[in-house]
Amino acid sequence: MPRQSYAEALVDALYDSLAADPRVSLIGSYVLGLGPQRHLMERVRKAFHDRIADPPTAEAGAAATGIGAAMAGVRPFVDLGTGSFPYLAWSQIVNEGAISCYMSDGRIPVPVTFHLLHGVRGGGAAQHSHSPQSMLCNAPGLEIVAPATAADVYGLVRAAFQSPNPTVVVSHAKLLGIESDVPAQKQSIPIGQAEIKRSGRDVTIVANSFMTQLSLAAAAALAEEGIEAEVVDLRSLAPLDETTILNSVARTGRLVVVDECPLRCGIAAEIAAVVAEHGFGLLQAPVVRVTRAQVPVPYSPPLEAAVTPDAAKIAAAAKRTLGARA
Amino acid sequence: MPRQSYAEALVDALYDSLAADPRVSLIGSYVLGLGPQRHLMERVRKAFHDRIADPPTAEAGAAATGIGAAMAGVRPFVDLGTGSFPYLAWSQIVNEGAISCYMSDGRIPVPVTFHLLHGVRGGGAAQHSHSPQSMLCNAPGLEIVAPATAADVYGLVRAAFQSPNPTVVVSHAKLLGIESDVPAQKQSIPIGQAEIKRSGRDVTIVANSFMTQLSLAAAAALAEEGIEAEVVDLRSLAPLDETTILNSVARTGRLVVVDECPLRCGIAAEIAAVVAEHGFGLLQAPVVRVTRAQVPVPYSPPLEAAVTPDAAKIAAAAKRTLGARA
Amino acid sequence: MSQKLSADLAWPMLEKMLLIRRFEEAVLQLSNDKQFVGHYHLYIGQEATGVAVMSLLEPKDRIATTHRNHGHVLARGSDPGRAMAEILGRASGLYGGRGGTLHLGDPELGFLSTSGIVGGCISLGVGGGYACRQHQEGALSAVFFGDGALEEGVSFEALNIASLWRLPVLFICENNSTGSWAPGQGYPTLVHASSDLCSIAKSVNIATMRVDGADVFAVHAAASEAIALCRSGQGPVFLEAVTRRWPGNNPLWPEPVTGPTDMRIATGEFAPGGEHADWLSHHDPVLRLARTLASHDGGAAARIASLDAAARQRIADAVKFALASPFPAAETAFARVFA
Amino acid sequence: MSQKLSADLAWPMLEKMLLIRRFEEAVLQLSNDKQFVGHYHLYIGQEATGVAVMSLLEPKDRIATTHRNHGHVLARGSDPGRAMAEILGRASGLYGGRGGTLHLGDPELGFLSTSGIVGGCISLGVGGGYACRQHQEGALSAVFFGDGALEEGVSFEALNIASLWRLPVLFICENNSTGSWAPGQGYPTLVHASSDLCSIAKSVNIATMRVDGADVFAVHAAASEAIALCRSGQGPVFLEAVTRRWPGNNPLWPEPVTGPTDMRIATGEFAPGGEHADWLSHHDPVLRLARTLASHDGGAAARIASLDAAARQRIADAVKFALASPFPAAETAFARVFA
Ligand SMILES: Cc1ncc(C[n+]2csc(CCOP(=O)(O)OP(=O)(O)O)c2C)c(N)n1
Ligand SMILES: Cc1ncc(C[n+]2csc(CCOP(=O)(O)OP(=O)(O)O)c2C)c(N)n1
Ligand SMILES: [Mg+2]
Ligand SMILES: [Mg+2]
Repeated sequence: MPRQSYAEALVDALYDSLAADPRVSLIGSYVLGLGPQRHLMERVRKAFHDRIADPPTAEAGAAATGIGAAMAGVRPFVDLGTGSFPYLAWSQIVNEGAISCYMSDGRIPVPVTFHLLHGVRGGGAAQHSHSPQSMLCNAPGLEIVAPATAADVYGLVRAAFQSPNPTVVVSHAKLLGIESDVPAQKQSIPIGQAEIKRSGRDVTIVANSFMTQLSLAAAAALAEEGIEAEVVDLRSLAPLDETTILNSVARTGRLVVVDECPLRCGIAAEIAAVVAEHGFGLLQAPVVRVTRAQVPVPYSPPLEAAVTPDAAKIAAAAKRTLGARA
Repeated sequence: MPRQSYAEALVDALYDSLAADPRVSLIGSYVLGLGPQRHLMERVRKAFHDRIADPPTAEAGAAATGIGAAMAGVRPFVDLGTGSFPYLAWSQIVNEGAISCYMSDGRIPVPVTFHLLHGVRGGGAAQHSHSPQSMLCNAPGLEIVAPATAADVYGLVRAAFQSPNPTVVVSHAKLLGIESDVPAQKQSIPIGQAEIKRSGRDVTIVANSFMTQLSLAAAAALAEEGIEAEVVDLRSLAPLDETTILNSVARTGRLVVVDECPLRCGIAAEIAAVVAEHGFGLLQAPVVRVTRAQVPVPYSPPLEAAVTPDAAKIAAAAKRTLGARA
Repeated sequence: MSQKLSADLAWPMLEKMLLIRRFEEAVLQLSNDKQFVGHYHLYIGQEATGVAVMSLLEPKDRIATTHRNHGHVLARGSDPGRAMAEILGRASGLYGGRGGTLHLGDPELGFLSTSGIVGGCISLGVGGGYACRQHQEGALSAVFFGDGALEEGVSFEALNIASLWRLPVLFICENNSTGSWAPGQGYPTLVHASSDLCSIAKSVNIATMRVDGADVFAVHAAASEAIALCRSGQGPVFLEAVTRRWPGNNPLWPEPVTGPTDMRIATGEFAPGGEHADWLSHHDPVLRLARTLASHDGGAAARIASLDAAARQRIADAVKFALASPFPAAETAFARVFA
Repeated sequence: MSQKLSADLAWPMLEKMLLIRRFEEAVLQLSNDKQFVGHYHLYIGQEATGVAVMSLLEPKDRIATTHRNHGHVLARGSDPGRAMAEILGRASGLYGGRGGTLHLGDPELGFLSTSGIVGGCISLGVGGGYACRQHQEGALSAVFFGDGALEEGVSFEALNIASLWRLPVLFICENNSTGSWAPGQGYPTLVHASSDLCSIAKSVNIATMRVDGADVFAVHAAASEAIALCRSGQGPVFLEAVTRRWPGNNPLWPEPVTGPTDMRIATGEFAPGGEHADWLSHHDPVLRLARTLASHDGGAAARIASLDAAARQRIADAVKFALASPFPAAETAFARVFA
């Protein structure tokens, strides 16, 4: 099977989306940030320069331009940059774009796609290491996807452009260079479907974005010790695929939820709550959350590592759920 | 015991805080919004006109002015207005004010107090009915209080002004006119302590803000049917008083969480997750969440009622947890 | 008048302005009758701006407006009955009662989603201009907003983007804050250090014009010039229409301080008295247009009276229709979060 | 020069400017040596602005700065060793290694928390002015920011608030975007429809000045005038210091394109060649000041050389100190979220 980096697949998705639909345009093209892969975008810039414009450093204005344009029937993509920059466009995203379809009784859908680079990336410090997706999940009306592989980012970005709804694509800065298998013919992937990235009978690990990669590493390590972890990759955070989660917990009876957002009111809390509400009888042990600590992200490498999930912390959490076997 | 409306106690707290500390000032004085109680603020405006200024309609600028001033050692209060207006100051609140103390290794604390009127208030529609506190709980570095009574809003607002940290006070628009008992000498109340507003052995109802009032009404109705519900009023959303919640669930074995934020990644999810993690053995039935539906708030009264928690929905949820007795 | 605007154009504009005036008077009554809850905003005193600008727009053009949108929707041609039903939260409303007074709009007539967030509509309207340039040859986006919107930073960002990208956007700043305003009475609607709102647009190299918003002829003349410029691809134009705030809008909640508009004031058959005589005599755009028409045409008085009677009747029917409409069914509240 | 600025003031400023220049050259080296990760921004080419303005501030004044803060912190007098240790994420850094290069600051010297969010520092700095007016007789808040910050709406809001409330704020816009910039190479730092950044401040009635940011005498003269105005209670002043972007800042990641600065260029002992000769000959503020001093004083060459040697030594010691400092202990990562 051919392999691609996450960045290559993301760029392919942008290229193919621009090629497929003349209504598509890009507001902001520094989609790959400051990393070594950033030059991959040149190909897209050259081919579609007439449909690509880099806005001023004005996130609210840029987001609203995309939202308003989408209300008027075109399909803009707005790159918001680093995961904390959407905070400058928060009102536009959660209180303009997200509500229009509902408030207009379905008469004004908003087919805009947002993209941002989230996560602890090494030296980003408190202001440039954010994962805003948990907050966004609390805003009704947004579709939110957090792919972990090349095939998924391609498929979900294509789906985001095809969707009539505002869709936020979050890419973890550490995923860009990671290679994974892709089908010869990359396909659009329906928004709202989780995928079991590894099967196992002992414990369910629910993750998303870069945390899925860490969870797969943890699962491999656990396997060495004879523990078979099942890794459920959410892929979409909104709508949430409760069925796949509950079915997995039904098989394993144990749940570890991994997410890089801060602990309180994060995605990990939502998954735990869904299972406590609808899968209570399935659980044989307490749920364990592995998330970013409830602190801002420090700059210094050892401090940064201390507050961020890693494979070892995930594996330890999985063992805790097994140790707690009733 | 004397009684006061929530609005009267809030105004008293502002008055007494201004009187107690010359470093205190108000940026924005329309704290009581558009309702009939708004004239109560005249007393404060007259007495402290030299320390009160109404900013332009520029939430980000006003919030940052308060944050920057707090970094420089004064103690501003910034009224953000309706619950959705903080979205325009999101970067300032969650990515400037909240992180400064930590990022400066404790050298630049930010003693600012924010206030907003949250919640479904009747005719606010999709853009003026928000409860942003769940999103704020995902931002490390903020203290967040959501009082439900006159005594609590007085005590927590006084505490917010005394706190060296950025504190967000959320007042539900429907609470302003509600009267409750207050001590002859109103006191400051420590941030981070929940209070059991009604004791009961059958089921724990965890609530905050106006939902506490609805939960007390539900508990009264349940009592008529012989069901004794315990109502835990969080009062503070950050830091969260996990102990009081877990101790109550230890007594009742059943949990209903009530919150007016939308379902996903909301405060109700966090409470459910805390119990699923740390109180798993205590639960005899699935947790039930009663929250705003995961939809924008519609304008039309019957639709608005359909998506919003009320006493009947809370009572029904409590019964469900009992029906599910294993 | 003649050079500026012929009578055949003036009369239809008076008709629209009267329709809006009577609609808003009815809204105020319905609010005081507790037929709907929540805060609302009336277009009284600004009718000339909305009507003159809309009369120059084409069907392909896009429109963005604010919390003070009733006049824009009616001027563009929406059905008063469905607009009123929306304000009353009824199923037959423009948005099935989901939006309400702050969010009236009509996508078939080119409206984007109407934002009640101050500054919201300017940046959304720039998006409308972006779409027009990409897909609608010669179309423009007309953005109506208040002076207060220029206190919000996003509005500055949007002006900059529109100018940078030469988007076909007509910014119509309805500055209604030149009237008396006292603290505590309502929103400070011009808490601005700027003494010249046009200078903000100028600072990002946008062409600007300022006009008396109570003079429908002046607005019409300026707007046609601005629209021609926009359509020519020169980029955005900023038009400030200055009006004297209707006294009924000074309290936090509107009050019928001038009573139902008496059109006989325009024809001299009735002389206004009391503290608001000045506003009625000089700043009311509806009376002002009627007065001008009357001064040029002896038979005007009768024609004005009959136009007014027709407007009252249409609004009475609209109110009847709205009040007779059912509320939406509760179970529909969970649908259409997504398209 | 004499009228503008006496030599006794010029030499200490050269000393500071050299210290900053050698510090930044060392930072670039340490980054290329992988001694720290993450993006960073150098003050090379702007030293005259920070040093001249800081030389006029008083201890009670407040300061706000941005991602490009190294020069401001050193100009204000922070210890280069602790500044470098912060950039390397060490426990002895100004903030214990928690902030890093984007967030250098020094509260004892009046710094507010340094925001790496474009536009962030302007509005925080206005808060500093609010506090000064409330509690610090005659103090002001000096806010350093780039031209790009004026693309953010919150900056406009902050200018408006400072003007409305006549806050003692000195806005120093370091416009370094007049150099060559090509798309894809880095941030578009002047994606602005405005051709006159001062006009933005003027639109909210703020007094403005524009000055050549490479001429330390010019900056000093303008800043002292502006500061006097601020302290007099007239409200904020906006000072635009225009510099030609250092070529090493054009790539997305800084590159040592001009090599370690050779001070002999200033004394004519060495003639710069290559594509950057023009920048070194006309736009480098450090060389320009040294050249002026040399042209007025025969003995200058030796004095410049010894100042430079001292600066290099101080920076060498700072780097040694920083590299020798331990990293903070992992378990401390959870402390001090709250005061
Ligand atoms: C972001 C935001 N802040 C505050 C408000 C409250 N608000 C509603 S109308 C209004 C005044 C707006 O003034 P202007 O834009 O001049 O419009 P006008 O009402 O005068 O027509 C304000 C501040 C709001 N709706 N949105
Ligand atoms: C809100 C926000 N958007 C984007 C960025 C990314 N960014 C970092 S520096 C920079 C350019 C800033 O230009 P300017 O203010 O002129 O400062 P300069 O780097 O030129 O000194 C940008 C866009 C950011 N840090 N914050
Ligand atoms: Mg106004
Ligand atoms: Mg710049």
